[in-house]
Amino acid sequence: MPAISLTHYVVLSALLFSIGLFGVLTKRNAVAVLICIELMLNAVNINLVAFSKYVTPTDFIGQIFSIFVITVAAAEVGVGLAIIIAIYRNRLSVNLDDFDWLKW
Amino acid sequence: MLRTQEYFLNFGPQHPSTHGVFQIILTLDGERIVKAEPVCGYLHRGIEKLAESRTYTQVIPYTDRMDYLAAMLQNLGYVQAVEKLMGIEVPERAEYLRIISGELSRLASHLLATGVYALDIGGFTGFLLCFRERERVMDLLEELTGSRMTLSYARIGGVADDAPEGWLDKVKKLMDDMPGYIDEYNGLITGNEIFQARTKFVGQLTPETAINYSLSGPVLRASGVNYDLRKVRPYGIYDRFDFEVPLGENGDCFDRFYCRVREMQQSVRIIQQAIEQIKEVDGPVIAKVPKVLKPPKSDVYHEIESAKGIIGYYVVSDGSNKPYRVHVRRPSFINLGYLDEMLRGYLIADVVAILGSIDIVLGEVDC
Amino acid sequence: MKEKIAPVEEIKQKFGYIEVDEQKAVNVPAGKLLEFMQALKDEYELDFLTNLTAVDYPEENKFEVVYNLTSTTKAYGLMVRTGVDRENPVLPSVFPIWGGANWQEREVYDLMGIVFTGHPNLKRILLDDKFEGHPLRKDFQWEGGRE
Amino acid sequence: METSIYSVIAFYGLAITILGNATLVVFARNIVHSVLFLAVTFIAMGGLFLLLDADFLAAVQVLVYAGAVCIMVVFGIMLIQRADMKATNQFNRQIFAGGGLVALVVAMCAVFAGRTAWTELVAAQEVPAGTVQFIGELLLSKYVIPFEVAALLLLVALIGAIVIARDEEVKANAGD
Amino acid sequence: MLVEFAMQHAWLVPLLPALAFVIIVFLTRPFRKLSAIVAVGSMAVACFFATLAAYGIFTNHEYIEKPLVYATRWFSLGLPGMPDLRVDVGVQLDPVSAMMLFMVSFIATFIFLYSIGYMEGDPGYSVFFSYLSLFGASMLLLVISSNLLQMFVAWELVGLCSYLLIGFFTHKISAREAAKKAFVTCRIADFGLLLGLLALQIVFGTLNLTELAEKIEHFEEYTTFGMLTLIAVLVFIGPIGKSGQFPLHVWLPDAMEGPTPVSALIHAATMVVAGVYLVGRTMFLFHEVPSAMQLVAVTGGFTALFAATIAITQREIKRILAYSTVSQLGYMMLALGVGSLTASMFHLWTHAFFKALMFLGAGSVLHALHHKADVWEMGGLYKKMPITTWTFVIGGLAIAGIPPFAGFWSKDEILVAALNGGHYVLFAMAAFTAFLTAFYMWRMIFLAFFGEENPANHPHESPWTMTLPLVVLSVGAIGAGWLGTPWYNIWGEWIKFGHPHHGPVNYGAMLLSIVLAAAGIYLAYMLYLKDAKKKRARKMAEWFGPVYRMLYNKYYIDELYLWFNHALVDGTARLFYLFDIYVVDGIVNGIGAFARLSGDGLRVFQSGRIQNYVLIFFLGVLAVAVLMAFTGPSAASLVLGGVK
Amino acid sequence: MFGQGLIKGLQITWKEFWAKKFTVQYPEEQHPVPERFHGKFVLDVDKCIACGLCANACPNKVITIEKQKVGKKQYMTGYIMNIQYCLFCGLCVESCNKDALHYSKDFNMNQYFYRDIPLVLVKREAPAEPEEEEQPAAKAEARPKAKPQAKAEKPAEPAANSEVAAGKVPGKEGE
Amino acid sequence: MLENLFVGIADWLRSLLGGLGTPVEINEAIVMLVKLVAILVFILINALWLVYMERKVAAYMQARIGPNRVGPKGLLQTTADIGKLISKEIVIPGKADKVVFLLAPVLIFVPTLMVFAVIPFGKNMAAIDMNIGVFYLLAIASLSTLFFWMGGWASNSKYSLIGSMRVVAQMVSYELPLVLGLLGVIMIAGSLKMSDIIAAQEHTWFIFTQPIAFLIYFTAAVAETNRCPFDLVEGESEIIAGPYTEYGGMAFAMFFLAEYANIMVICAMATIMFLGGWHAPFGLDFIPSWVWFFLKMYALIFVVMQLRWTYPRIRVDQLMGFSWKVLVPLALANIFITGIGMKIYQAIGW
Repeated sequence: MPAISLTHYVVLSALLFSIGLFGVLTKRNAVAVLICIELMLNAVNINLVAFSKYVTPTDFIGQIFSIFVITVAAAEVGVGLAIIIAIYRNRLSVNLDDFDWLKW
Repeated sequence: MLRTQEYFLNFGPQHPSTHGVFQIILTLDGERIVKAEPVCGYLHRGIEKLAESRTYTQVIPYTDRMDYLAAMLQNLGYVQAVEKLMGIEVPERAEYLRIISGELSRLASHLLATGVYALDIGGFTGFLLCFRERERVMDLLEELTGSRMTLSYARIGGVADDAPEGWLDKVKKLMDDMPGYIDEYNGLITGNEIFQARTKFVGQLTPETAINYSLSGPVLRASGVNYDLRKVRPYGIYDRFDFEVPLGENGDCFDRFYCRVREMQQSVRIIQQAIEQIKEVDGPVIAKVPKVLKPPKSDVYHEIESAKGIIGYYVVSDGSNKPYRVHVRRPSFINLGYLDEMLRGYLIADVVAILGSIDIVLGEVDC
Repeated sequence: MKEKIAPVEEIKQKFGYIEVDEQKAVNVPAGKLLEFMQALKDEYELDFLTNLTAVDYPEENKFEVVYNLTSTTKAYGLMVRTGVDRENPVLPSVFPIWGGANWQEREVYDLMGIVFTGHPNLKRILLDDKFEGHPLRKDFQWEGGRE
Repeated sequence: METSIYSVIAFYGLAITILGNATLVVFARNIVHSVLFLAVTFIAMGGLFLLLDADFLAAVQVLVYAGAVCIMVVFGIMLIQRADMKATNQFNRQIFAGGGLVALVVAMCAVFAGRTAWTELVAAQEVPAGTVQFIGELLLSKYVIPFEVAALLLLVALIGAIVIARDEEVKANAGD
Repeated sequence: MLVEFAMQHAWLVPLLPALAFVIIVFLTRPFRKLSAIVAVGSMAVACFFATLAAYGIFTNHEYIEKPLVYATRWFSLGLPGMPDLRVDVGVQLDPVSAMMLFMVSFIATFIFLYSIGYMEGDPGYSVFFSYLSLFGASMLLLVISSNLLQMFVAWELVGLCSYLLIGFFTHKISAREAAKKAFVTCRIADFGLLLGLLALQIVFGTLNLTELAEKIEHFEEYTTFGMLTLIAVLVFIGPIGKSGQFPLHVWLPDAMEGPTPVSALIHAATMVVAGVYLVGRTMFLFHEVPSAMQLVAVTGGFTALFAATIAITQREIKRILAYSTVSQLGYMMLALGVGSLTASMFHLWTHAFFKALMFLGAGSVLHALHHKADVWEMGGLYKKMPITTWTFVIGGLAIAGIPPFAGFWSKDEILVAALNGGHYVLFAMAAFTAFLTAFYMWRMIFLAFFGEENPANHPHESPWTMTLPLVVLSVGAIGAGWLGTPWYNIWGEWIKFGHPHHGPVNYGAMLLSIVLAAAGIYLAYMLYLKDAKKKRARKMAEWFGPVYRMLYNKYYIDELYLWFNHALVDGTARLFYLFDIYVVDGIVNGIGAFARLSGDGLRVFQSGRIQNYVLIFFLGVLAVAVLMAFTGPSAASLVLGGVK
Repeated sequence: MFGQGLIKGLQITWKEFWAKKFTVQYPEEQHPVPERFHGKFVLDVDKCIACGLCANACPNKVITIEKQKVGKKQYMTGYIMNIQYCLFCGLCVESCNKDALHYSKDFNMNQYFYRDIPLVLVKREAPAEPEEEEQPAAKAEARPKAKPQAKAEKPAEPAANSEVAAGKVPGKEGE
Repeated sequence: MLENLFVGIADWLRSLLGGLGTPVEINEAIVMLVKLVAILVFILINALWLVYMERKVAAYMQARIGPNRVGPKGLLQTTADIGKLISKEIVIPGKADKVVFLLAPVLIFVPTLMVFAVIPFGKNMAAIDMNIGVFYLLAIASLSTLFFWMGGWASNSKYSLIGSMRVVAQMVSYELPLVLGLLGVIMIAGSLKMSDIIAAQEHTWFIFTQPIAFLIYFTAAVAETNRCPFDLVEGESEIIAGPYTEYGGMAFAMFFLAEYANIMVICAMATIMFLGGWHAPFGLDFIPSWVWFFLKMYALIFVVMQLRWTYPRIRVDQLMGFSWKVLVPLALANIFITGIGMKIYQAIGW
């Protein structure tokens, strides 16, 4: 059995990212889209940490960066959910297909 | 507080803090109450209808079953109404025994209300400590009447029996102990900051509203309305006793609760005075009344201050030995009438606080 | 037991249409009820509606609705009765005058079947909404009791 | 570098957990189930971080993602709940277009991953044990400004979320 | 010493009410009583200063001959056409302005006092007093101005206050409409005035009154006679509007929708005479242009008669008074036109007292009758409201011209001036007007205060704050005219244009005017008091049916204006409207349509669904990535526009 | 100061923690039952004259008295209380002129089967023959539930009461 | 000897396994397994005991004697209860989300058990002495919110829904003051490692240097475990039993036991962080360290119980307000003061 290398993590990350992207593109529920975005961000985090470990093990840049990613993700979820709730209160819907007011 | 869609919540009829089978259909927005619709009648037994086919004496046990927590006061209201109808004079000693047993009943009821209110707010220990003393009160009542709750002690023209040997001393002893107990409740429940935070300025009632909605008892007096029938229109021999009417300031849940606590102290005072005075009174405990009671064709309304508020009996006689119509003005029932408006805008936890502070007993609400 | 009763004679002089019986209770025709009650509250400070109930008199073909009023300031009371036709038991609600009539009128409606016009929420209170009949009427028949 | 058989097993186990749960997140019919699968994904990700010698990050992952983000989402779902939770998480009309695009992305990534010589990048060092101290020092020295900015971001997001989600006060007679 | 101080600091007089305005608006608005006290107090102090200043002027002869001017530079700038435009601001105290200063502040004080009672219970109590104070400040500023531009500013401020106060009862549609009407009408007139002022500035290079007076004496150095005539006429347009002269008088009766103190203060005593005052101030201009003088005289005379005829038929008490005001203003104009500043100012002075008195009396009646204005519905008020009635009667005697009341002397002065000037037609008009005045005034008095009581009314006497001004003003209405009796005309010594001229005492004219007044009163008595059922009055009305209706409808002038407005203004507007729609909008819409059409084409890509955008976005990303992968980063940066 | 009430509460519970307990361990210990306790009914059959006053006094129609005519005399064959309807108000005990009906201190009236709930105080067969007076009447009869001592003595009473037992038959439920 | 009782057992097990000749990794794994099983058993027994203790404490404070029939002094009462509950059916409501409904009571124990892995019960008596022990504990503990929520949500009952809303809101808001309260200690100790923190208290317990932090932590911890006066998650007078309303039988018992396990966790944590862990006070170290640990822990548990049986419940808005308006600012102030204090301390250089 081959040892686990950087490639494994990169592939895992790519697959996770794709799954998340698929969700973002195809889910109807706004909350579902939000959590799929979280999946994508996690995929990014895997990459960051894996590169940090394999490429620059003593610098921790990747880890610190992913801490910031996590921070941003938390903020994003908070604000995103707030927006969804605000929209829901006005429209009684979280269906993204209904949110087409950008179209004139 | 975040808002949600409005939704319904069936608060009861099987709910730990509705004090029986009572239902409130709450319309909620988050935890905030938008509308509250009280639904009662789960314990309706048709006592008013039953009374029409019973003789005057036979109605007495049914009155017990309304406010079973202060049964003596219910009996008293009824028998005094019938006595008024027939013009019967009650012997002195019977009057004193009525006062003592009635005030003991009130004490029992208020002890329960105090304890259960602590439980409603979440303090279990206060509940059981109050029950400990209530047990002593009920032991005394049991010794006097043979029953613990549904006393059926009053009779038209007097009371069923004279006090047993040594009973008055036992009452006196309990009365001497009560202030200490009440201090303990005040320390454990009343003085607690959390309790006060939960109850102060919750469910406030202005005096005008309270009067307009015919609220009575501690609920009315907590709003600062000095209206206690024992003082305003003394019935029986209440004018012989020196006591105060505790009043609230804000008309909130805390005042209603604390009014009851202070009323207990006043009850103790009344009983102590009654025990002092009864020693000089001797004689029969029941007036000479005919075996078959046939009041003249008339109607009468008589009201007394029960533990929950003003209980009134409207008795119509058609000259036969059975009442033509008996109606009871039940304080718990009428005190509940303002519940909807009182609850609006408060949280679910306040429902319990407000409902508990009104101190209802469902046997009386549903009659 | 001293009964304190509102100055009935004075009221009688003021309102000619009322009748006062020997118990100093007042009988009011149903048509004048609201006007009379409002006057009682405003002028005689009878601000507390303690009791509201009804009695069925099938022989006289009427219901009698009884109002017991007291005053929280003057410490007197007054009993007011009014008769309602048994076939068409409709009476104006006193809810606008005393909020305390709210549930009491519902109770009377529920058990006696008297309709109070102007009541905000007149529906059954003690009995089930599907219940038929009004049990406190003298001619109410019910099967299913004990024996 | 990793030679231990356990780490290989752990990696594959975690990878399967992550991918499987992520797929379930996307394909679950019930949004609540989606979130629960998401939580599992996050926790497994924490394990993956442990495998990558980032123990602090693993704890942060569990604390923030599983403990906070999921809870937040769950709370949001409660506020926007519907009667038929079973059909709360459906696909929209561009499922095939999206699928096609994702397939392209995967293919592209595969090509790139295959073409890149990863082994050249790999450094010959080990990650030192006890990453917390290092990360802490870095965060408060070299990266102090991003750190502060992140704090500010969180504050702004907090206030923003409150402002957006808040509604007019219900007219109430409660005095709170 | 105090007198000197007052004279040197005459600017304090307008400043005090202005301060009161500021205080009320910013500080005391929530406190009703305090606002009233501030307003009345400031006006009373201003009155005190004004009295001192006037005293100083009238006791120092040098000032009577030569005005006392304190001025400072307001602004100066160079404009094309007016290379060195300098505008001063300052106070000019001479007998005319001193008289006006005293009169305005005195009457205003009492009307303020009256308002305390009259406006009781009105929600805008404080606001009302703030407006009143602002009005007082503006009016006093107008009076005291040494510069025509400064005066114009005050003139407009006065107009603004008039607008605010007429429309004070904003809940009444009629009040709002009346306010609008007054404002628009006055603005039309002011436009003429402004043109005149501009011409003066351009021609003479100054607007300072003293300088202008000097320069106009030698106008030939600056301009032609025609130009001067034009300027005079333009300047006169302003007073026509403000003083309610014939074609632009329509706003004044309608202005009676405002609260009665406002009517009394603004539309009887002070503001409306601003026009007369302006003409008086610029007498040096008109003096040079006889044709303009003629115009003034004819306008005045005609207005006097015209308004008096209307007043005969009106029914509302304040409307009658309003037309009477218009008529009396015409008198003043007439006096100016015949060249007698003295007579004009004298009538202005007496008129202020008795007209204010009558308005306040009318207000008192309205207050008592809860704003029932029709005189036919009143009657017999003298029993319940003695003070109001008797003061009103004094006012009526004064305006009718019964000696020794104030109106007699001033009216006589005008008649004599007209006669002396040789304007016989005007004299006849004025005399007939005097007869009519007596008639309609006493018609109103008999109808309203005497005769049978209307049982529907429950009048009551007004509070002291309202009756005190009545009493004080009635004293003025009796005695104000004694300053200028033909035998000892001290008024003429003080207030004059050029040299005082003492003609002989014209007993004929005096007798004529007394007889006319008495005849008017007697006719009114016969028709409206003696004949309790008023049959004769009705018969008269039937007799003169068409005339009566025409008079009752005020010669249909309002309708005429409406028609004019409708036909001409709206017609022109319709034309412009069509132009706007088809030409202007056509161009704009054409540009818009182009943009929209091109947008429609691009709109296909805008589905509004965010996920669609994400899809497209990622397609782009993919494309760029593929590009980068197969062509290297440089090509990608070429596409993306990055820096190499 | 904020917190005083909280500390006071803790003091009270701490004190109660060590205080005497009020629990009564029921089957082993028992509260003393007071003299007037409204417990299970006891009928002194020998005193009872089956007059029916108690049945009339009862508000809830609990008491059923069965009588049978034996010859000229009424003979009480059953005294049954439908105890599930009993209000324990004491009106029946008060109404008894002969002091035959009593409360006992026995409060345990629970039964396993619903049919056992009615309290049968007297259930016996009427004697077949109208016996002669002064004959010990029901001595030999089967009295399954009646108290043994009640039937042991006082033979004369039942005979005597049959004359008096003229009271109304318990009224039917009218409504 | 007693001191090293448990360590000794572990060593003995190792040597035993070493004698068998199995690979070291497997030996270690077995030892770890034994440790975990021991902890598991220990927790469960403790939870049972705590239920009994709670009932006894409650009864004694309420003038009664509590369970006294099953076993001596009612000691086996909880066991009997568990026996009863196991035999009962778990009723799944018709509209419930069945899988989640059943999963929640199972999972509710997981974080609690995982947390116990890092708690040092005595000298050298932690299963794993993790580098980021405190942080790990907080991270894992935060998971339990989700499981409470799962239970409440899946029941599909309105009372449960309100309960789960409250549980989420309450636990999220009180996590913050909890962590902030601990931060002061962590700052002084300079480590996230439990053993380091305990070692730092060898002379002075942190309760004396950080009294405010202790109060904040303890309050927040009581709220985290949904205990009175913060028990409005299950506030029985308002929302019946909150998230557990629809649960019966053993499923309910799991929630019930988990509550007591959580109390143990917070009290153990408080002992470690503030009460010197297994350090003996006054030099009484002849008593084994783990005895001290348990003594301190149980004293705290007793306080928690006494709080419950003394105080009423606070309201939901007061709960939130208390956290955000009182505890969090106080904790932040405490951190600030601690930082300044440390600087001064370093500057003086004691």
